[in-house]
Amino acid sequence: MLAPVNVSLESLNIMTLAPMLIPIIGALLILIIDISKANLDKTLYVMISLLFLLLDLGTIVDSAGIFTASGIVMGVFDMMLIDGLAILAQFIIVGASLLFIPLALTHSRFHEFSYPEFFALFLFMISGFQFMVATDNLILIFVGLETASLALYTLIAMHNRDKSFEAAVKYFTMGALAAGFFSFGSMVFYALTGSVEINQIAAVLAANNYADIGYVLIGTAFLLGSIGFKVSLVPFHTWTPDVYEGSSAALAGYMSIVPKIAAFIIAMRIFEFLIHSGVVWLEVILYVGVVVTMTASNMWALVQSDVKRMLAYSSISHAGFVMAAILIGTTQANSALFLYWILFSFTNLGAFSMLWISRQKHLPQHQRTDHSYDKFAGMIKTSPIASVIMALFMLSLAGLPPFALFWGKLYMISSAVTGGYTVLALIMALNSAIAAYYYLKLIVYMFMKEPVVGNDGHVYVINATLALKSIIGFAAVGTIFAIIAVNPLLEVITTFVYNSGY
Amino acid sequence: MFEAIAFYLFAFLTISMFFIAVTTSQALHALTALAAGMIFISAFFFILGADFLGAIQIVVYSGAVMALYAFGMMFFDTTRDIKEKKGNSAIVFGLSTLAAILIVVIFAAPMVSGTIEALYPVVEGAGNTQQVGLVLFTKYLVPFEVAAVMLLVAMVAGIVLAGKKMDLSLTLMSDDEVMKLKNEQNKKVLL
Amino acid sequence: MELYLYIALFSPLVGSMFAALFAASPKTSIAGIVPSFLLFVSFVASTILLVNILSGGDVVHVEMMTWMATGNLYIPFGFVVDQVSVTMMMVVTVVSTVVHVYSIGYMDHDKSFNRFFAWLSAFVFSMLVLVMSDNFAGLFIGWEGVGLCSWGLIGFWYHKESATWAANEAFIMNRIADLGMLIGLFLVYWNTGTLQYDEAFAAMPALAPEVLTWMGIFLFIGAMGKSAQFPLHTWLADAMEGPTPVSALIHAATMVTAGVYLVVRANPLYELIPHVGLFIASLGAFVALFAASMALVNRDMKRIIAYSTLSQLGYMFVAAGLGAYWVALFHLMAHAFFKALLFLGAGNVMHAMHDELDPFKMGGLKKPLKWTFIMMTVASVALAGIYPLAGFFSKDLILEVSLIEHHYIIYSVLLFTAGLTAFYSFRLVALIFHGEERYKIFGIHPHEAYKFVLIAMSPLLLLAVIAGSFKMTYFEMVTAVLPATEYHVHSVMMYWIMTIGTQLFVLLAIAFAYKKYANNAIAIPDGSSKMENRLCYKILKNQYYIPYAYEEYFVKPYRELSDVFWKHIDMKIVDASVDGIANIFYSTGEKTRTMQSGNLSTMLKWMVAGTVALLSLAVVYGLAVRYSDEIMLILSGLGVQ
Amino acid sequence: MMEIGLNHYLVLSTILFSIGLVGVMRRKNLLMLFFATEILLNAVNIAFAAISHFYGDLTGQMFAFFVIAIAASEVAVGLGLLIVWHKRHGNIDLEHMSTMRG
Amino acid sequence: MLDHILSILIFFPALAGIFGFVIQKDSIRAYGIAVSAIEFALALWLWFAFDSSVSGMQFMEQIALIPAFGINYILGVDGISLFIIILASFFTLIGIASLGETKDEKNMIITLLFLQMTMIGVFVALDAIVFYVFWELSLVPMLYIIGAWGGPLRVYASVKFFLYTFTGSLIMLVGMLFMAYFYYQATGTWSFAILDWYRLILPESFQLWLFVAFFFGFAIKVPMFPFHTWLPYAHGQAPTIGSVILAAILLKMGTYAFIRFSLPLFPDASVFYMFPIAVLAIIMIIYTAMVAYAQKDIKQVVAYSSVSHMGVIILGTFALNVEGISGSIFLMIGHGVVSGALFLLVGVIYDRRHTKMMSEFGGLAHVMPRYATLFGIMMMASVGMPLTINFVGEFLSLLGFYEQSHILTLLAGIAIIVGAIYMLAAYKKMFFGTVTNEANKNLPDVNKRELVALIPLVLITIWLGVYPKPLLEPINNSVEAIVQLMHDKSITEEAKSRIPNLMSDIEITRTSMQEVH
Repeated sequence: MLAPVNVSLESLNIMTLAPMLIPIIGALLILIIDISKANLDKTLYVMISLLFLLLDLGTIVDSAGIFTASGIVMGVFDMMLIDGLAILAQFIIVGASLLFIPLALTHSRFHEFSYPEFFALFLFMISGFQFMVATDNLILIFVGLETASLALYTLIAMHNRDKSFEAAVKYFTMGALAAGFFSFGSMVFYALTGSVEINQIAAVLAANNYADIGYVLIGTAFLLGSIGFKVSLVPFHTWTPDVYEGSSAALAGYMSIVPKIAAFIIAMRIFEFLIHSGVVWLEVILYVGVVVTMTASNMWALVQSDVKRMLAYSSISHAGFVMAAILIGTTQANSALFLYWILFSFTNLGAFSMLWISRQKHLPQHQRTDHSYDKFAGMIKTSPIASVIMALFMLSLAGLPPFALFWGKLYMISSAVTGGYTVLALIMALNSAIAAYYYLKLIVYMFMKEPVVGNDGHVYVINATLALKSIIGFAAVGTIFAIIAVNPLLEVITTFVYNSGY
Repeated sequence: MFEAIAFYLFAFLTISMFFIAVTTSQALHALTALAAGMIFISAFFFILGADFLGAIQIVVYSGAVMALYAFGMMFFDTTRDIKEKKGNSAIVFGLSTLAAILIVVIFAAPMVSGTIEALYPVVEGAGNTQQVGLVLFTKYLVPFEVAAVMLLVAMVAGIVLAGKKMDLSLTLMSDDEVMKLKNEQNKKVLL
Repeated sequence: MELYLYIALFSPLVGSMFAALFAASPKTSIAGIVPSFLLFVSFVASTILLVNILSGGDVVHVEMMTWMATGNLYIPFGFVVDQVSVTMMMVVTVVSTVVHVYSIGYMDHDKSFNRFFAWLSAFVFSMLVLVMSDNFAGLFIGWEGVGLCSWGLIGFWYHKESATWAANEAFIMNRIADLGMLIGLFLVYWNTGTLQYDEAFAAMPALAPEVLTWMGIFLFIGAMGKSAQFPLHTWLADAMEGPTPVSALIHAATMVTAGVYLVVRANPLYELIPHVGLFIASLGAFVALFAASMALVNRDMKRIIAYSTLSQLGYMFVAAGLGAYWVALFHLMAHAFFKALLFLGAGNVMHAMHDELDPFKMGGLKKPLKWTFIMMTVASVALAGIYPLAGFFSKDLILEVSLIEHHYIIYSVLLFTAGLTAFYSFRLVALIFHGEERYKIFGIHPHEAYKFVLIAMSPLLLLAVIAGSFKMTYFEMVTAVLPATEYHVHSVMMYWIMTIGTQLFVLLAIAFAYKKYANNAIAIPDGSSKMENRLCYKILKNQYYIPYAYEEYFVKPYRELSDVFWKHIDMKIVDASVDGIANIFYSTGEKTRTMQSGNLSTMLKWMVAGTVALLSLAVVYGLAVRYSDEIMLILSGLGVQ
Repeated sequence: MMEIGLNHYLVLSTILFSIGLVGVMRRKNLLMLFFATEILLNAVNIAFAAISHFYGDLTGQMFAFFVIAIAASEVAVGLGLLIVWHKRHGNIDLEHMSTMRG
Repeated sequence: MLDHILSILIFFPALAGIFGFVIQKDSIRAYGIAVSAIEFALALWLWFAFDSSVSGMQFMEQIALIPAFGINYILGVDGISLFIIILASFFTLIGIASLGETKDEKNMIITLLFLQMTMIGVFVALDAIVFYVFWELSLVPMLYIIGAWGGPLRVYASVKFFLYTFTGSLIMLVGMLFMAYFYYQATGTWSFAILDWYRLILPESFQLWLFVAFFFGFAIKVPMFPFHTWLPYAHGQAPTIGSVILAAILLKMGTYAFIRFSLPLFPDASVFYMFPIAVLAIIMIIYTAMVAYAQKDIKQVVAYSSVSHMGVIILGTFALNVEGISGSIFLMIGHGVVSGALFLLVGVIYDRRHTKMMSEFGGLAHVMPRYATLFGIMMMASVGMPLTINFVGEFLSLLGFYEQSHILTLLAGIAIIVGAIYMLAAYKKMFFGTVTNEANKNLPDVNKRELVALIPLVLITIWLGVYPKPLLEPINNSVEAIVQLMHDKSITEEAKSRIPNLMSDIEITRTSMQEVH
């Protein structure tokens, strides 16, 4: 017979669930409001979402305080794992969401924002991501991942036009395949170690000294397949450009940041112990993967004719760049990952928001896609400030000092240098140079070409409202004055990462 | 002995069912084969003593999922022959066979670390369902709740996507049209 | 005395700047008069300095200010007026004063009158810097300065293609030599630690002979360019495109002798390396003959005189090379006077003949140009070295030197050249002033130059006649700084035989020239006469085909090579490879973008393919690890470690 | 051979997974494609159950349980997407779904 | 105020540039002139307050930026950078003052002010990252200037300029990170401060690699053969003001960086690579001079001549002795003035005829005598006529390198020949002969606005040619410090013997003095 289970409530550390529960409560609240009174304005839901996200952020700050005070906290039957990585990742997830949600307040009405379900799903998604990063149990990771993904597919489709459906279907199908890979990979590790908790897996593998290296590699290969899909490593990246193009620019920007940081955390948790245990194979594969991802996506970005698609490829490249941190695996590299991603969030959200405010509902005759390069020709003439800000984001993405992303690149390349990956450092540097070309291409269009006849510049701010402008302004200020934030960020990140044992 | 016969029989059955499911050009055949395969899989669960899982498999898969697919199929009217352009099947089968062989090569080898200490051991004498329940509501409480959220998400998503809300695309309408629509809706609500 | 030094040095500069103020405005005679006057002032100041030196006063040595100072290098603007430089100053100021005044007349009708004086005075200033500097760097300033002014003055009539071409040619050729000079300077600096003459020369005896040899060679390469020695001589003849006063001042009297001055100035160096000196002398002798031979058949009045200048420079180098520095300097001085006179005379003729240069188209000009005729004849006599004119004293001395130093080949070459000199000089005189008045068919009415022009020329006439008589005074003065070797043929008998023999030889040559060219039957050559078709005539006529060879083998290949460098190497290789690298990325992107076909099935296949690839690598690696012992065994069986 | 061990189940699981991969790559009809993804997950479930059985550990069954839940949710969302697409285009063929490329 | 004069110098123009956005289009030029004049006055004040007898850094400022990673905002100026700063502010001033009719004048002037910030920043930064920030940032305004106001190929030219230099400097960045890492390994703290790095003695093998990494960044900027091909495009397409600033200041960043970074950080590597670099420099000198001769476009002639002259600067730098390095620094100033002036002069004729093809001209000396005179002076300065600014630098550079290699100096000296060839040929084509082209018959001579820019340049050219001492003295002091540092830091025998030991010289002279007494 089974003995009854006695669990004291204190030992559960229920508080570790608080950051994830808050968005769920928010989402449920939104659904309830919608049921009780339909056709309320989107501003209400935006504000509710904002409020709950802020609360969420507050609880994360709280858990950060606990972490600094007493180190890693496990909770709810050791299912939750609140370490530095989880806290930092949640900061990025919630922070980026905070920046994203006001983008719903567009001037034109778009389908998704008119329905409260959008916001509910959005909040569910956030909690899914939060669960994903705040555990080392593969089951919870999987469930969190799927929660977030299913919500995300719907959010993409809710933009409600052919391209967005196409994007959602593509993303969904590939996601399903990736889910298969993930479960298979987990299965192999479970078969090997009898556990689905990463630290347990690591311990067991270390204990028998990686005797079944073949099994380990099979499991790693499948997990790499699914995580590679999430962070869009080549050749698992194929969904990225299409999905970004299909979804609204705001959501595309969001997608380039939040799901990826969650996936990076998983990658960090799973792959780094393998690399540190001397699995050369993984090191080689990641090396090749990182280099190919950076270079190939850069080359594809070169030949794009649509800015959003270019940014999609560029975000693949950035992901490859950041993946190098996991390969290098030092504390500095892992800190660089977070620093990079925080700075990247600012810049990339800014860039996508700039596209978002210029999103027209009906394209003029000569324009094939929403954000083709031609659209931005001669922008400096008609809307100088907007074009300067856009150029700023582009330069920052290109890694031009002293804008935000430069500091991330600097620290990342430095970590490659200190980690002994000299050639990798050079490749990373040179890839920045290749990347500069396509960012520059937009600048060339904006600053050096003549505007299309009849373009009075209204098109660039057609969607702009105060909220959107503030977000962009915030991103721009963050991009320019990143240098001020880098030192405190770096100190916090390094402490958190170091104290988490990475 | 019995176990071996059962294993090979059901292995043969599941493999053939799933093979039919992925190769047939008749959607209905595929659906039926899939449902059959699912049920055969539940047999494995019973063989392996995972009674709860076997039940779930039949209820959720054969019951819910298959029913959903069947509805979907009727909706899409895919009962007729599916004309699929034959892609490069060499790649398809090549890749799959390669994958299978590769993994089989490894899996055929015995695991060195044979002795695994079970973290959540099966307790003798207790029913499988009971044991599952105990683990599910202690250790796996959080994933369970998250799975609930996930299902909620799926439900909301299904309603949003399949319901009327997506019929008119505000994204494709001009702002004036949207406003007109809003006003009409408000009137309806008032009425 | 310092004041006089500064006056002598800077008044030409002031004059130049004054004229330059009017450079863009129409002709004002004041722009000519003021610089001329200032030059006269300079001349007076130089004379005072000369008197000071002559009367046993101290050498004037001033350091105006620092120019460059870095590391151990210290170069001041220092000027020294010693016996050598004062000689040069006198030559320069005298000739240039005369030429300035002459130019007021000569350039009367030129619309760029003002600009001309700006350049001309600037030249004088540069020349004075050159000769007065107390260090090599200052010398180099002057050296380049005269080159610049020479460029400006040769190309003065810049609308003429030939003039600008000649200007550039002169400048570039001089630059080639200047490189040698520069290297010489570097050698001096790095070996002696200074560029000051006195300190550098003082340090030289302690240096290794090879170093000194290289120093001497490189400095002499500099001298070769400025003094138009073979093989850098072609520019001098082409430089005759400039206005005639320029030819007189720069390309006869002063600038071209800078090379000689350099060798004389660097005499402590060349004393130490007699083998280089011998080379200089041999080259000088060769050039003397070589240039004279080209003068024999030339039909361009100014070019003939230019070749004669070249030839005389050869003489000077012989003297300098053989260690007879004071002789070289003396000949330099004397030559400056009569050669300037000759040129100015030629200028008068040109003026009268409306810039006609072919003496065959003149003839019988002695009547309309009486004074010019006299002056040119006197100058030619001086040039030929007939007693008692200046040339006799200086030129014969060089012959003596070569004889005394037992360089008989050089002596005989020089002697033969003396004959040639006399011949071509008087060929010219005869063709211009004697015989039939062939110019008449061109409808020209020649007239004599302005009075003041003639008067201005008269000091030169006087000096050409009497300069020789200063020989002893000069010797005493200049040997205070130069090696005081007196060159006397040991036996009086020998001396007389030699002198009289030379004189007779020269007179014979003159007579031959007169006989051949002073008659009335001279026809304007049209390329049909027998002599003109002789090979040696053609060779001489074409200046040994050297300009042609330069054009063919240096200028054209340079131009073509430049084109190849630009169009093929720079554009097609260097730039194209850079663009090529960029294009590789772009075209790879363009080619592989089809991977993103937009087809979901393909995308899924990619994903599976990626995973399968990872799997196969994993299996290969896993098997390799599992069976590593066996693999090692097999490998070792194969002999692989 | 007659003794059925863990490896037998793992191999079976792999074969089923490969069949699923064939389906994923081969199917052009999206509905049929989704069938294949179900096969993938089911294949893994067998392995989980087997491992769980042979180790006497319940975690595997838990995993399989959650995989089933995930599969069910995916079906809901996937069908929702297909319905939207079908409403607009009248087909669910992925060949028609390639407006975005390059 | 003097304590923060360097920060003021950097950020005043940038701030003024931001304010410039609100200024009326018509008044922007006056504003630009005023700002740049103030900036120039500040630069002059800096010179005035500068103590020439001190060899080290002056007016140092330090603010912590990212102390966790050793990045600090450190500024300072010494004799090496002082005059380039003054030159930069001067050229911005005359650049704005002489700006001709330009479309979008406001954008241009604001861009120039930003450019000025980056230029000054590069030369006063004493932290490698701060240096790098300004170094890269300077590309952006230039990109815009070339790309927006350039000729028909402007986009290609500007992007090429940007990407090429960007690529090079990224490699340099990797080198910097390595340098900081080595410093970290040696001392346990991160630091990007150049003065800290100066104290670090690296093994030769490390030096060799790091030198190469830095070399890419600098060589492309200079630009050295074979990395020079962006330059003709950039110059050919850039508007006059762009070419002027590019040639006068931006190119100097590369050579300055060689002296600031490569030499003192890697003395052994400098010696090791001296001859290969000298060979490259000689190729630059002769080869590009010949390419310049082949050009048909006067601006390209000047552009290639820049490359050729930069070769001499490189050669002087790698003389590794006081004479050579001082000479190369002086030549940076000289070449800045002269090539800047030449580009301005080309701009004068381009404004009038809208062509730069030499075949379109001929006989301009008749029509535009003043222009011809100014051009002639600048041409002669470019050719290296003594008593002009260029000669001092060229002479010292070659003189310095002569100590290292006689043959190579002889080859490099060909510069004075080939330089004369292309310049005189170009001048002849442009100015001499008769006016054949009808369009040239009535060209107006240089006007007052252009004279305002050109006359000061002519005066400087001659003044510093005659009296370079005010510049040479501070330069010399700082260079001596660097050479001594290099000597002290060098490890190999070869390097010790190639880099003179100035202290010992002084000691020897002292002892010999004592002996004499």
